[in-house]
Amino acid sequence: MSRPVLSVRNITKSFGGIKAVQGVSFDVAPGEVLGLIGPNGSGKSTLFNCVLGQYRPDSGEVLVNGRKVGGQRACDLNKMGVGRTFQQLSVFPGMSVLDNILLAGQEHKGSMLSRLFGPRDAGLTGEAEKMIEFFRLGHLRDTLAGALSYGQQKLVDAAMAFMAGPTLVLLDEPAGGVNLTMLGALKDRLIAYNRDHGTSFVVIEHNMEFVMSLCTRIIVLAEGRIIAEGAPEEVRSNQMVIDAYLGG
Amino acid sequence: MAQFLQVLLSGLSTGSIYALAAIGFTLVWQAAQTVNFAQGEFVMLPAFFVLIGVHWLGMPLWLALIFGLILSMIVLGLLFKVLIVEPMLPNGGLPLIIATMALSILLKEGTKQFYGAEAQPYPGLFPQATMTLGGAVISVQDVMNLLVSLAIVVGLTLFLNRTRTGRCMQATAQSPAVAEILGVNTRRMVLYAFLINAALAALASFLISPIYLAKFSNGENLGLIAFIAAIIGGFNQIRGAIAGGLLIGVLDNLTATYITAEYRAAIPLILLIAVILWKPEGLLGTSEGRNV
Amino acid sequence: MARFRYPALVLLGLAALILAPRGEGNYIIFIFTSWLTYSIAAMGLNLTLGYSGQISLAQASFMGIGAYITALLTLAGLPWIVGMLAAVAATFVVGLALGFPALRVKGHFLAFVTLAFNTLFFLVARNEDWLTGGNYGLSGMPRPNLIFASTMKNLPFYYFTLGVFVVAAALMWWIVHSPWGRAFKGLRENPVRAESLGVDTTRLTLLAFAIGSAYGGLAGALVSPLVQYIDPGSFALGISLKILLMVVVGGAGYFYGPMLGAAIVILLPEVLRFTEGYYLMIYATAVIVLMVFSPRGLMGLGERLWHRLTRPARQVRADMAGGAQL
Amino acid sequence: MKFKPFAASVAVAAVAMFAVGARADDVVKLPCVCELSGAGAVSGTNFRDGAHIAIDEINAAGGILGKKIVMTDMDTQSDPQTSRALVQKAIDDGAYAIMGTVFSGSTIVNMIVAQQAGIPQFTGAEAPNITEKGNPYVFRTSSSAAKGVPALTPYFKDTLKASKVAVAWVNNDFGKGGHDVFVSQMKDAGIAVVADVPSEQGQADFSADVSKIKAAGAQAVFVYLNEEEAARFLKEAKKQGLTVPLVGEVTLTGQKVIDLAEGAAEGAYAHVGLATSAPLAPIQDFVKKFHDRYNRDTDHNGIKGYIGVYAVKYATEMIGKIDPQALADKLHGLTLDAAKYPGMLLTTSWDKTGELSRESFMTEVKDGKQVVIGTVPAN
Repeated sequence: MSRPVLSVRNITKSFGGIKAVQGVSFDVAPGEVLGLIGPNGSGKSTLFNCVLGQYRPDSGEVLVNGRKVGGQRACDLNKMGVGRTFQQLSVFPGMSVLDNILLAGQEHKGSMLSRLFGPRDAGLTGEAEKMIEFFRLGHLRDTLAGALSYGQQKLVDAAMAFMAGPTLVLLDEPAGGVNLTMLGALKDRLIAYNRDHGTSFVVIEHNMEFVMSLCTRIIVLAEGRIIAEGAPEEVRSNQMVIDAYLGG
Repeated sequence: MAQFLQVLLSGLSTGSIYALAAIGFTLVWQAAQTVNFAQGEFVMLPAFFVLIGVHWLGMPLWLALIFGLILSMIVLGLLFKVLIVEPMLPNGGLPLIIATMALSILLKEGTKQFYGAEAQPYPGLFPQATMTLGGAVISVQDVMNLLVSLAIVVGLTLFLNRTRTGRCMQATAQSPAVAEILGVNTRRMVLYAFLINAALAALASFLISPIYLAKFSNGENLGLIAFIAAIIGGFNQIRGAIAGGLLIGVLDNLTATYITAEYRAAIPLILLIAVILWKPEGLLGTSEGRNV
Repeated sequence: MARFRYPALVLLGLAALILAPRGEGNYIIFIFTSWLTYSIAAMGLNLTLGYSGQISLAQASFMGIGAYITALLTLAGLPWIVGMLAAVAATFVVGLALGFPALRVKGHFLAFVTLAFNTLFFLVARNEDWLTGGNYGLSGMPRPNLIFASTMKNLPFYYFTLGVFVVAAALMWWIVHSPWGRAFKGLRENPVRAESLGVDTTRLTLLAFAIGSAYGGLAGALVSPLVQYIDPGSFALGISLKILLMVVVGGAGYFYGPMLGAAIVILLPEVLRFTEGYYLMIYATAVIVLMVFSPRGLMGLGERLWHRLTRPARQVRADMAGGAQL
Repeated sequence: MKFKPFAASVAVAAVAMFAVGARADDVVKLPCVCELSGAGAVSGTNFRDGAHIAIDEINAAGGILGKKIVMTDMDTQSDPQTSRALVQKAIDDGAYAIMGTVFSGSTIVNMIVAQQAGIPQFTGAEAPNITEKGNPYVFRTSSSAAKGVPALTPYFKDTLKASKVAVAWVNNDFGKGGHDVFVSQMKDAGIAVVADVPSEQGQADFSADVSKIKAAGAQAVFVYLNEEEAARFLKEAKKQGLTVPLVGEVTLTGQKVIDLAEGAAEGAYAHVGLATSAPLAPIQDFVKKFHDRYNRDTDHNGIKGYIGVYAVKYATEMIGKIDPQALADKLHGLTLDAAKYPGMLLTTSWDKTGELSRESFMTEVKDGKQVVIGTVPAN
């Protein structure tokens, strides 16, 4: 088996006396779409932030493509091949859709100095347009991102996460607040992207329907531990999961 | 020792007036996230209202003071909020900063045009008597300035903590959305903050003008010192603002006496930078209200 | 045709700048030169504030640092170009240092740190008279001697300043339209998102200050020979506020905003001169009204009016589309 | 009602512009470039208003060589760079001579422009360095600190017999100028300066300043501050019981300071080049004229503006033509006797550098009034 894209090894993190994550381990294989679910306070967000290097775990380690995560700035983590989206809307509202996408790619082209003297689009217009087309936003290319609908902005956000060709993308509640029509479009595009490029995803999501249909494997967290793991249909019928969600 | 006591006590007296301006500044900041670059002019102007009352309308001093206080609350409280801050809040911070800078020019130039460019003698509220304490000479005015300022601060603190209106104001300052849900009339609470700010500025004006003399350009220094005092002490705390004001008043005098007169103005600024960089919540502030 | 319209307009503007002082008196030429100088300083602040979203109230102190360095070096007999390069380099470095607080604090707090810096600069310039001439300032700085002409007279100096201005503006245009410009805007719009997309926001914040400050230094290098007298008061906090006003009144984040703003701030007193003491009041009131109705300055106002003029056609289409759906 | 002055000034400006445009050759242009707003507004406004009194008098009496004088007011906003531009503008508009500026920091900048154009300039500034630059077109309307402060040296040395003195000065170009002359004078006279106390412009609390002087044991204090600061200093000195003589130059015993200090100015001394309180009929007449016209009292800056305009009239009539170069040449070394030239108020002479010399006064504050206690002859 090839090396995992993401390797979480025995992570523990507590705040004060509260253990938010207790000894969680899992791997994400290339091309895999992993769903991370669990009730509120189960430790999803803490785990997510450990993976992103925002929190330093008390013990255990996180490896991305075999390199240890921790202490890097967000921009360096991104350069290690980790893309992400945000729970809240996270586009650049005063810039056009094209500029949003270009910005997402340009920092991976050449050095800072060469970018100043190089072409104005860092040679990325073609690639960016393809990405925009892929997310079916072609007609909005020159519209300010702030003027788009909520769902459209979510698409831009996702497109930005993919623009630098990451090996791993962390999607933080991608379905939150998106209407049904848009949700279908978003899911369709994410699946298509995963199929075409083999990028691994880790998805945190509350919307069960969405997670079940998007992910190939699901990990369920409760009280900081993994209580279930497996294919969507296995997890769906697992009694412990049902209990955890129903507060049993 | 006598010299030390002398400059210390004088510094406390001047500092207490800085504190009044700083508190008003803090209140408006909390209520409407407004950094008022015209705060100095807010302290300059009420003295002229009083002078107008005395010299143009022939009022006795006590009546002129009330007249000045009410006029200040209308012009610098109500009108400031309704005409400038309110229409601009949706536009974000920067336009409001620029607008208050423009307002400071407007108030300064307006005062100059309508009352004159020269400094005006201003009636003192207290007798000119002095007393000696451990070799230091203190005037009644100094002592009263300090006492009145402290009394105002204590009164204000009691008002904010012990009365329903005061607690509603605090709730509004901390979280307008939550306060709204709890049935607080937040718009009115914000208005109160502006009115109290105007009243405090007016009182500071009445106390400082006998020393400072009434002049259109007085606000330039005062406004800056009020900011510095508010930030050093703690932006979200009334006691922070008074500590900041007193600290600056004293520090200024001690620096000028014992270290350097040329750089006396630099010390508060260096302190300001240090506080912002290493303890942005202020020396007495608490970190939750911090807004960086 | 449309793709030629912009360059044609720029050329037209340049021609206007070249022809403007023809046949004008010294005073008007001085005002124009002063406008170009302040435009350069405001352009720099526009990069820091308008494009990158980092407020700075210290632009006058950078003009001051640039002006003093240029003055000291040219008074020591070195050519202006050396003074200018030293001024730009020094302000770049100091600006970089002033950028560090911006990594920790934002908004009002940053405004106060930079404000304090400006006043500290004033105190140093006033008190260290062995270097800066103190209160008396420095005077008699020579104007640059070009190979083909002396700039002692006002008209040649105007063209000299215009040349520097055009180069500075072209450079700025290049920066804000390069990937750097996009990254600066990203820093302004959403720093957290920018960082997560690989934008090194630390380096970028420092650069936004450093480049903006270097433009202040360049403007200072021009003030020195223009006025041929500098004193601490010429670079006090009030001047920083004036430059900030230029940027915001013109339109922060628009390339031509600072130039328009500088024109307004410098020329308006001339236009309103007949109102005597009232002009500052009129001016202040106008600024307040502008901030209420168009926080994005005159450029923003112009943009809105332009859209309003051009929108009717679109609105008709939108109505038709709505009708068709019904 | 508020906007009446505004409307009036628009009308006046329009009429003035029309008048100038219509008969440009028949008038003598004497623009007033001075501080009408900003920090120097008080001085600048008095200077201008004094000048306007002179102009109206001269025009009523037929003008200069039969031509009317037109004065345009130009506001420097107390900013040196603006003042330079305005002097340039005044020259572009065809100024015969320029009145102003009052701020030394502005004059030092804008006099270069007047020099380059060869236009005489009558400055109200008192900093010594203005007439030390070899500019042949700048003329003072009151003597400089370099002349005024030394007049005090004998007072400290002989009258007060002080061996230890202190100096309190405002740390700007005005204060620094006086301070530097004073310190070098004391050094020459063998008097020790035991406390050297600079203060900030607009400073509120002078307790540190006064306590330092008290602690240093000075026998007399030289106070070189602007009016409001001087008043605050005097109040603090009275409060802390600083009983040694307080001696100033020009401002300290001015009526404004006396009013502002509310009794604390009592007993202060000052050397005054031009005292509005001088017990001389011409000066008192002028002070009254000023008050009648503007309904406020002038300081010595009003007199400066007044005599500046008259100096132009008298010297021009001596040379018999409107010629800036000839005017400048004529003024160097000229003495105008007040008996023959009443507009000068006091007999006045200019030397080769444009420095002015005339009789001056020692004054003291007694019973809330400035009283002349001695006369210092012209030097």
